[in-house]
Amino acid sequence: MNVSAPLKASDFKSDLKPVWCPGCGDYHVLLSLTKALADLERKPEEVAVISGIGCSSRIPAYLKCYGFHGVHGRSLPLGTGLKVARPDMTVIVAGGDGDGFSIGGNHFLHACRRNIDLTYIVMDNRVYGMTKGQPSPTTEPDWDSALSPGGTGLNPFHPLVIALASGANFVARAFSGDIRGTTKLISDAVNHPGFSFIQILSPCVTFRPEQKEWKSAIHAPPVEATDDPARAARRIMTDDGFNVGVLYRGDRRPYKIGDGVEHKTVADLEQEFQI
Amino acid sequence: MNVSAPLKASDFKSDLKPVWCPGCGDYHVLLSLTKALADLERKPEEVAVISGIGCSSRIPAYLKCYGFHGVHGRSLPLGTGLKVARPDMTVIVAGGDGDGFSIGGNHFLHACRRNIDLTYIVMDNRVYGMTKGQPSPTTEPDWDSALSPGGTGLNPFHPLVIALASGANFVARAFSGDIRGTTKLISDAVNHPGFSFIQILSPCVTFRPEQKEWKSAIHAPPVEATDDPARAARRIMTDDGFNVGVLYRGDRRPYKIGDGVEHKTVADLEQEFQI
Amino acid sequence: MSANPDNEISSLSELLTHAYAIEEDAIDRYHMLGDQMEVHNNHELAKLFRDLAGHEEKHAAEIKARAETIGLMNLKSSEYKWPDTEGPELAALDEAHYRMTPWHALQMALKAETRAFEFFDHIVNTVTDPEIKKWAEEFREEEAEHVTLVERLLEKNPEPPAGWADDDDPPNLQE
Amino acid sequence: MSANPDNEISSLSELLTHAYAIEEDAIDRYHMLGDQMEVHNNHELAKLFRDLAGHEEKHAAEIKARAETIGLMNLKSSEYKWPDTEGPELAALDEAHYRMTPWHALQMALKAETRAFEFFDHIVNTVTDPEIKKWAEEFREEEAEHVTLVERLLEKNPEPPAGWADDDDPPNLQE
Repeated sequence: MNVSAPLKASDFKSDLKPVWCPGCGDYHVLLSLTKALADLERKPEEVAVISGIGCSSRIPAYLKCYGFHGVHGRSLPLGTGLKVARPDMTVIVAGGDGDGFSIGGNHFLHACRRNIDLTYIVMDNRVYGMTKGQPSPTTEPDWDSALSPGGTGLNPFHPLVIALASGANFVARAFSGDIRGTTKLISDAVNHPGFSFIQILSPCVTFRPEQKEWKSAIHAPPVEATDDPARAARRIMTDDGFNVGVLYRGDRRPYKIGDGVEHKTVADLEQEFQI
Repeated sequence: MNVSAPLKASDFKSDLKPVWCPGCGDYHVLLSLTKALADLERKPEEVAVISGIGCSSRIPAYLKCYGFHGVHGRSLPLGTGLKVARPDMTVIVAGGDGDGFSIGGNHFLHACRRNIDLTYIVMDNRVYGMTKGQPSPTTEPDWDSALSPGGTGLNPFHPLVIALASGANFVARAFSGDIRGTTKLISDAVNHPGFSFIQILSPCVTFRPEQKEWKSAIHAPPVEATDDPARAARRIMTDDGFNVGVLYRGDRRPYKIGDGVEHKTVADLEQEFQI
Repeated sequence: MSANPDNEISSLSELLTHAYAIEEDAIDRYHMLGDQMEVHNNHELAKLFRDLAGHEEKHAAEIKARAETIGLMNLKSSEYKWPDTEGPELAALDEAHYRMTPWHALQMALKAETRAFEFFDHIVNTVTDPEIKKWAEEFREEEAEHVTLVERLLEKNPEPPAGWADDDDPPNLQE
Repeated sequence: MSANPDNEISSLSELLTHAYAIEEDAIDRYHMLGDQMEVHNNHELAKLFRDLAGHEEKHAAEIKARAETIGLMNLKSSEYKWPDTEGPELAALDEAHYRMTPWHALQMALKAETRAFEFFDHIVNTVTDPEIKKWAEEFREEEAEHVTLVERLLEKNPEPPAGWADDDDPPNLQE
């Protein structure tokens, strides 16, 4: 018997019962994430999952590892700070499209630009679920609901291309229901140096029940992942939004923690104050 | 004699003396903007120039038209609100790379996404000039200065591609010293429907004197502007950063002011409250 | 997204590892569904999912006992040789609903057990090693028994009439 | 970026419109530079730029008087037929410096007047209409006089020694 040695996915699940709606794609993401952590052979004390506010941002509570359920839109600064302070830890930042692309949009841009070695997972259901169905930055312009009669008329934007244009070093799209694929993408993202971004299409069965159909729309990308961000951007801007896999794997210089920090003696410091 | 009828560029200049450093690229932008307004045959009372904080954001004070010198990074929400309230006005939002891409980054994303009919001009000198030379989101990673010894090590990002990925409908790069070209680009941007974004390379002679060399680096784009955002994004991500002209001219649906607003009678409203 | 249909199971240990993983995943999922039903005050369903999980736990213990001498392998998710994108016996979480009835839960279980049966059936029909084939036949037989069990339960829990999901205060009400 | 060297001036009104625009732009720029020097307490230079502007203002008035019967055209920026990217008589604003000396200002003026001379010279040498040619010759002569005037001023304002821009408390000090 050698089953005792490595941790299993279930070892990363806390005893808290999720309050997500039954059928929610986020349950799949929770499973994929625990499987990825087991595959990565991390110990719970080596991992921190940081989130903001929203349904998907509850995920740290359901995991057995370090976690921080932060304030709205500010998960990336928290994750960045933690990674800089504790570069030995595996830092995963997770949340939804409202949290990450709306109030958190600027942190998203600049976290990509800084290219710190962490993984950002956005569970994108194109709606604010927790607050009862407001349109988000990825909502279709004609999505009609009581809170957006006739649709907002606003174009959704391309988070994956924004990530590329801002400097992310690994860009992938996943579908929550594809647990095996998502597990692999999370593992690959964590292993890739620098800032990794995964947009996980994760249906909201309550406010967007039509998203159950995503299951039959997804497909593998027609080509291998590129290391050319310009090509990746062009491909993503012309794809159908449902190709699932690694779309860009770059070699952009990650932020080297400790860069620019000189370790000085008291004598060095005194010299700086000489006139 | 028929010189009296149309307004001249100088009619759009206020009597305030700019406090910019002599040699600053922003003087050129001021000239180009006044020339464009004359070319567009606007009257001062039909135009509003809205800014944030920074050297370049002082520009409304130097113009004779409506102006608002707002708070840091918030020029686009101001401009958006004004345009929605007064769609008859020509709204030009102006500022620098620090104001627009750093603290204002999220407004930039979402203003592009909303695609309201206004023109956003960023005078990009890759430095915070007013506060004495901090690196900005477009500063080169190895720019060495007393405030960033050895450089920040952070990658600059691609504002033009971020604009494209977010939904801007007109994207151009200009060089401040090319007054004729910049004047034409501003006119074209104002005339194009939806959100127009012009990144004007505008040297900071005080903190980045090496930018005087931009004058000899700029050149026309090798090809005509495209109406395909994916192609435009790929081109911009692979160009040398110095091709000056219109890079994308789209036909994305601009936000239709009044969309979703139903003009209801009191009886209609009463009906909504019936149980 | 990736399927490895030609990736043949090549040892008894690997077969047992797959059989055990099927049970473990099923246990995790049934408990996840049980948790969901408890949170949403659907206690009848919660009990049903706990019972299904208990059933799989017994089965898992049997496999572990059988593996005593042969040993189980430590596989990463991507190293399993599932014919489809998922482990075959997984209840489809996306079909869960807070007002689901026993009939729905049993339909999910039936689908999962049938897929598990088909997984071992595929091995029986394709594997060359006679011993692996023999053990796969045993697992297939057990899964067939599970299918029968669930079918019997379904006789006692018929499909609910339309409107089973009706809710006077639905969670998706936007006000 | 666009240059229209082959775009020939085709009427007296168009020639006068260009001549007038050259003066107007020069006036705006010299006043802009004068403002800059006042703001930066370089009063000697401020006066010099105001004098240069005054000179151009006189010249502009003369052109306007000449245009009394012929009339000036209302051209958009892009409709002018400049040989280069800019109007020819524009002082190069990017060469300004808060500690610049009269020599620097006169160098800027010299360059601008020379470019204006070259603009009319080009028309004299390429235009076919004899009357436009004659008027262009007159403007060329005036610009030649301006060049001579600036050169004479330069004799009285020699190049400053190196270190003219030195500042004990420079604006670019980062602390």
